[in-house]
Amino acid sequence: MSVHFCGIELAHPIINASGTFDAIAARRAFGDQLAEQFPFAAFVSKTVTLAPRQGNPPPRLWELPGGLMNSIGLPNRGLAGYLVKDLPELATLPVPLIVNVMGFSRDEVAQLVRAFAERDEVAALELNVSCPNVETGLVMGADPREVAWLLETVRPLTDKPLIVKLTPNASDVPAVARAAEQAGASALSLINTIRGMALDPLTRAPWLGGLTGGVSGPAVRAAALAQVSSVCEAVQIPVVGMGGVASGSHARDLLAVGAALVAVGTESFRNPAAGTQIAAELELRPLPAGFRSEGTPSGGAKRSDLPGPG
Amino acid sequence: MSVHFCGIELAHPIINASGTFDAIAARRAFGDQLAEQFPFAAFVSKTVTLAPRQGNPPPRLWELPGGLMNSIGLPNRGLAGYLVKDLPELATLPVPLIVNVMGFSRDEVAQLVRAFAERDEVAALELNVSCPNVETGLVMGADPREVAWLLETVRPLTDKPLIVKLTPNASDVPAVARAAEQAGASALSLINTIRGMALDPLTRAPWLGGLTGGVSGPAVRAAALAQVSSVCEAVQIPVVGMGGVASGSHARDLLAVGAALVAVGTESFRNPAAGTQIAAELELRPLPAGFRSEGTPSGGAKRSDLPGPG
Amino acid sequence: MSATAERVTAPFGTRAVPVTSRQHHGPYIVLGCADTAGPRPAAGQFYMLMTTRWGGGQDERPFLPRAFSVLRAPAATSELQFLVQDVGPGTNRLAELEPGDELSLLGPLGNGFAAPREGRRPLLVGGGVGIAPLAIWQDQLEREAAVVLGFRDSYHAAGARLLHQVRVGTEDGSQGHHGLVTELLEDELDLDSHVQVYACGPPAMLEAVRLTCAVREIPAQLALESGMACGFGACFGCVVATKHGYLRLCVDGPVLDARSLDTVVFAGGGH
Amino acid sequence: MSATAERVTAPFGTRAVPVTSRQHHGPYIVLGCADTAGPRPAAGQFYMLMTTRWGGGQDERPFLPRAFSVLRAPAATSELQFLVQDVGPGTNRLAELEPGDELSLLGPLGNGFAAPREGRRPLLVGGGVGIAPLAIWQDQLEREAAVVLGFRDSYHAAGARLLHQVRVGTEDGSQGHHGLVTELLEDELDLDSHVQVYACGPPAMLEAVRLTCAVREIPAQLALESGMACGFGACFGCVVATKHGYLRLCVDGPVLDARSLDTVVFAGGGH
Ligand SMILES: Cc1cc2nc3c(=O)[nH]c(=O)nc-3n(C[C@H](O)[C@H](O)[C@H](O)COP(=O)(O)OP(=O)(O)OC[C@H]3O[C@@H](n4cnc5c(N)ncnc54)[C@H](O)[C@@H]3O)c2cc1C
Ligand SMILES: Cc1cc2nc3c(=O)[nH]c(=O)nc-3n(C[C@H](O)[C@H](O)[C@H](O)COP(=O)(O)OP(=O)(O)OC[C@H]3O[C@@H](n4cnc5c(N)ncnc54)[C@H](O)[C@@H]3O)c2cc1C
Ligand SMILES: Cc1cc2nc3c(=O)[nH]c(=O)nc-3n(C[C@H](O)[C@H](O)[C@H](O)COP(=O)(O)O)c2cc1C
Ligand SMILES: Cc1cc2nc3c(=O)[nH]c(=O)nc-3n(C[C@H](O)[C@H](O)[C@H](O)COP(=O)(O)O)c2cc1C
Ligand code: FES
Ligand code: FES
Repeated sequence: MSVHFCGIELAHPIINASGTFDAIAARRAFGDQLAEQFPFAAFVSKTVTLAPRQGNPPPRLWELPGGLMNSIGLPNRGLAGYLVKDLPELATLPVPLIVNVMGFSRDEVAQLVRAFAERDEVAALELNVSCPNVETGLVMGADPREVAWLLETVRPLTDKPLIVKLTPNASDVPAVARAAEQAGASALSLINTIRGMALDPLTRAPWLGGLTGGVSGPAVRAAALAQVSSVCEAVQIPVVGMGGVASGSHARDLLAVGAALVAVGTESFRNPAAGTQIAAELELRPLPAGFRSEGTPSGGAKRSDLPGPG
Repeated sequence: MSVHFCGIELAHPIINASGTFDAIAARRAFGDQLAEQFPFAAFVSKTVTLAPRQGNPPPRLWELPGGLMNSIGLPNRGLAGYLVKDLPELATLPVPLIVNVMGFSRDEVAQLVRAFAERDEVAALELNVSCPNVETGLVMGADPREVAWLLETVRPLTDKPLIVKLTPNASDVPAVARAAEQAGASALSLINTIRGMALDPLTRAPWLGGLTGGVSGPAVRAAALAQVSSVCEAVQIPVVGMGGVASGSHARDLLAVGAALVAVGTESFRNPAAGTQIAAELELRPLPAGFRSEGTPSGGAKRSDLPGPG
Repeated sequence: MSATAERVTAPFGTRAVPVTSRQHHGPYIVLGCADTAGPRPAAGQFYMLMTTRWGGGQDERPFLPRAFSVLRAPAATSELQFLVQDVGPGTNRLAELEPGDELSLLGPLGNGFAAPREGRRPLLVGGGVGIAPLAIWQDQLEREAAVVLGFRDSYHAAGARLLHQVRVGTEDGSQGHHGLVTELLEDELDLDSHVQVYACGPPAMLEAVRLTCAVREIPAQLALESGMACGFGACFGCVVATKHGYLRLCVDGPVLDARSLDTVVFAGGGH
Repeated sequence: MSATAERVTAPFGTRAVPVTSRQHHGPYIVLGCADTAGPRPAAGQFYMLMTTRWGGGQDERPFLPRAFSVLRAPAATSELQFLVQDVGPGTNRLAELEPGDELSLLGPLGNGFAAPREGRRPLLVGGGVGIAPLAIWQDQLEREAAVVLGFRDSYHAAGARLLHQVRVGTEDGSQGHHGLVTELLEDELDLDSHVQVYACGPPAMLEAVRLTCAVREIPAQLALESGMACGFGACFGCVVATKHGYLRLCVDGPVLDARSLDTVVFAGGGH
């Protein structure tokens, strides 16, 4: 069931979610087996920023009912370190490489995109826009104008596919999606983590070193499916769906509402081979009749005018 | 541990979340014991609309990891039916009555507020603003201007406390909260359900009759705590915190970040006496030192400038 | 709308009771427990059940309690019996319970069956796990009831043991009448039509029973199912469409007068 | 940063193994399992463990696997032993396992202990459940090791049985030396300071060990703990602060050279 995504051929539709699988560390833990049994059809690296980052102080993890909340804080070597140390090793993986980048201003993002534009090892770029733009104070991914503004700056800088990773913490995610599409995004990916908080049961002070964190895993699955569905209805470009995928059936749900690829994040923490297992489960159960090849339901699902919950 | 809320004295800080407890139906199921052992310090009735509503077609429920997704669709007798049939019976409850209302235009909300303004049985009104304003197409509770506009219309119509129930599906909930406070809201309550979706595992068509639904229960607890915390930092008026509360410790978390009251919703489905149990657990464990009586942490928790998750 | 006033009110709040017995009947498990704090339920009422170790199954479920008709509640005892068919994460957990384990329950809930009208003979029609409420009803009826039950095959038909003087039908013919239980119903009605029908089973079967009784103008009380979150009218999730609009099955049912329904449809989350 | 190159790589992916034995030692449970598919681990390495029935405990947890040092891995067998102290929802589940039950594991993971340098005598210092990695290390060391272990009381001190030639201290004096294990450590160092210290235990104890060894300039390897989600470097959640910045304990530890630490702090989610 090989698939084409932005001109890249992939063995199957399952990739990893950025920041949830470190192929370099995994090689240390699992040796050559990692490359031999690589669980994803493409590898998405953790967010790279211009300057190196230590990340947030620990504790960085809080377990939730059917989920995880993290405040990792995007630790990474920074662009220079990534190019020298990480990229050469990631280039030896048996699958295409997608590099996820984040900048705190349009100029920072531009520098990152320019740097990777000329690297043949990089098949595509994913823009993590879940952070405030220091120029405006607005979260780039929460505001249609911000996203359009950003893409107008960086789209001309590379021919590589640009995947815009949307934040779920927005009033109107489809509006942001349309703005990204119109401004030249090659694809969209969602959802990123949902903002959350936990207190230390003993002191009632914030548990996480970062005070608040991002929720992922099965706990966000229903919210993810709703957002992916609305975005697939809103745009024509391919969408990478993610959020709480732990089985082939969950991946199938995202494909059914129109996603082109499915990314697995938190479930890899429970089993590093989850990607392989989910892809295998997908093979076993093809989509039921009534779905177009892209997987959009052939009818029904547009009655979005119905009254809400409660 | 009796508390004062908008001038209303309550035996303890635990009330029910609107639409998650029907005292009239419960009396049929449990008889007089309901009144004798009433689990909440105040009773919040399910959303009342101007016209009667049947609600959404079934199925209306989908179970989630540590949670529930519903597409009930706000069935109710409508204002006239409520005044004649429900209000007299609810007035006999041993606790103060808070009526939750929703309108699809400012005028509808105004009619509802006017009708209840003159009813002594009603201690306070809660405005459910998680629906689109037909005049603008915008969800009232997701846009600061919409909320301000609404309150300018209805605030003058009654001296009763007006509690604005915020939707979590917004980019900047604290901004909406501030707008509501400035426009005269007496208190705020949050969170309402988080938008979600599920597909029938057999057909991959939407499971819920309403196509999408609202997620509640433990799965939303971390998101709820984060939003309640940000709102408590943003406003001075009292806040009713809710979302996934299933134990005294969860209620304590919400009080610790500044909530004045805590509402219990989905947990009542697992045990109708959950409110009683949670209030009892609260009594046992008072707040640790370092919290002001309103419960706001005495320090630390403002470092909101820290980098986000991931 | 409800066919009846048979409603015993429940103690407020869930209570823990010890499991006292566990028997297999083909694919079905009969769980016995000692409910010393609760009243004797009316036939057709149900309980919301949970185990102490709820959750952690497929898709991190179950989270909400599950509804079960009372199978039997011997008078002058504190025993309650439930019939469990393992179809998913919630019933998985319940099917694992052993004597001595704890069961958390709320109930009795809903409306039960009403006595036959106009001296009609009770005729009980059941399919699969839907036989549960018919067993306690047979125990409580003064008058001798005719009983016709349908199952997939002889393995499932082992459930018929839970009632007496039963005519059994199986879809594969491996036991009793080869065919649908509604054929046995027609039979019975041909012999004697001055009956009151009480039926519980899969939606398709109930719809066939409703239709037959409508055509022959025979009063029928149907025990329906739908997905439930609370069981006591709090969530408005369990509605079924009736001639009078949507009704909450947990408080206005689960027993409904067949005449209040245009059709019986599966409302999701039952089985 | 890591004190050592002792790292056995793990088979890729979690695997299910049968539990073969279960023993109590005071509050601790020793679980044995048959890991036919895995390699023999190095002392100090750990595994991520889950049960088939994971979740459904307090606050609907556990969801993520839990990290456990290998207690023992007898050579020329497929047996792995883990020492479990029941402190929360995850260890609840593991502590319930009986022979024949299934255990899901990933590992061995992380860096183990390195052999003593400059012909130094190994000195093992353990506290509470932290004795686990010291047992397998004592098995593997060619050279006779001195062992000092600290426990809360004689009930917990039952764990000392898992090693041999042990000097025990208890905080309440109910067994062995009345006081902290670090006092026993000082003792040992007074007798012979040409040692290499290997320590595992609660953060406060490890910090005391680190300080003592720093002052006396004695090389020490500390097996630390922190909250982990994945165990193989994927989540960046398990970091501890070192002189070289934050390190992921699961891939750059759990064994660290004491000199790489300014102080040992509790990084959350361990115990
Ligand atoms: C009044 C009443 C009486 C009943 N009496 C009995 C009885 O006596 N004996 C008996 O065995 N059963 C009885 N039932 C049915 C019983 O309640 C269900 O079999 C049980 O709830 C199934 O739960 P589960 O977790 O095992 O399976 P589930 O997974 O809940 O599967 C049940 C159905 O739910 C749907 N489903 C799948 N996933 C989800 C999801 N995530 N959220 C919501 N729905 C989903 C599917 O359609 C599936 O067929 C009764 C039901 C009612 C309403
Ligand atoms: C490398 C390594 C080796 C270990 N070896 C052993 C061993 O050999 N034997 C052994 O018994 N243990 C060992 N541990 C510790 C073991 O992993 C923990 O005891 C276990 O994870 C506790 O899980 P739990 O669910 O039982 O308890 P938890 O509830 O997870 O409690 C553990 C701590 O987590 C915190 N906590 C509470 N709630 C949450 C939440 N929702 N999310 C996150 N944190 C929370 C609290 O501080 C609590 O003290 C080791 C740990 C590591 C890292
Ligand atoms: C079945 C159901 C029905 C609800 N109906 C309403 C409603 O009518 N009006 C309203 O304002 N909120 C309604 N809510 C939202 C709850 O009041 C509450 O905001 C939400 O469930 C979060 O709390 P919880 O996690 O404790 O359930 C409903 C929630 C559920 C689960
Ligand atoms: C520990 C952790 C670290 C993450 N780091 C990143 C990151 O660096 N960049 C990014 O774009 N998303 C990051 N994410 C978000 C995931 O890529 C994904 O969007 C989210 O986890 C939802 O998918 P899941 O539910 O399958 O985990 C991270 C998520 C987790 C749990
Ligand atoms: S199950 Fe909640 S109202 Fe019927
Ligand atoms: S536990 Fe995930 S990186 Fe260490």
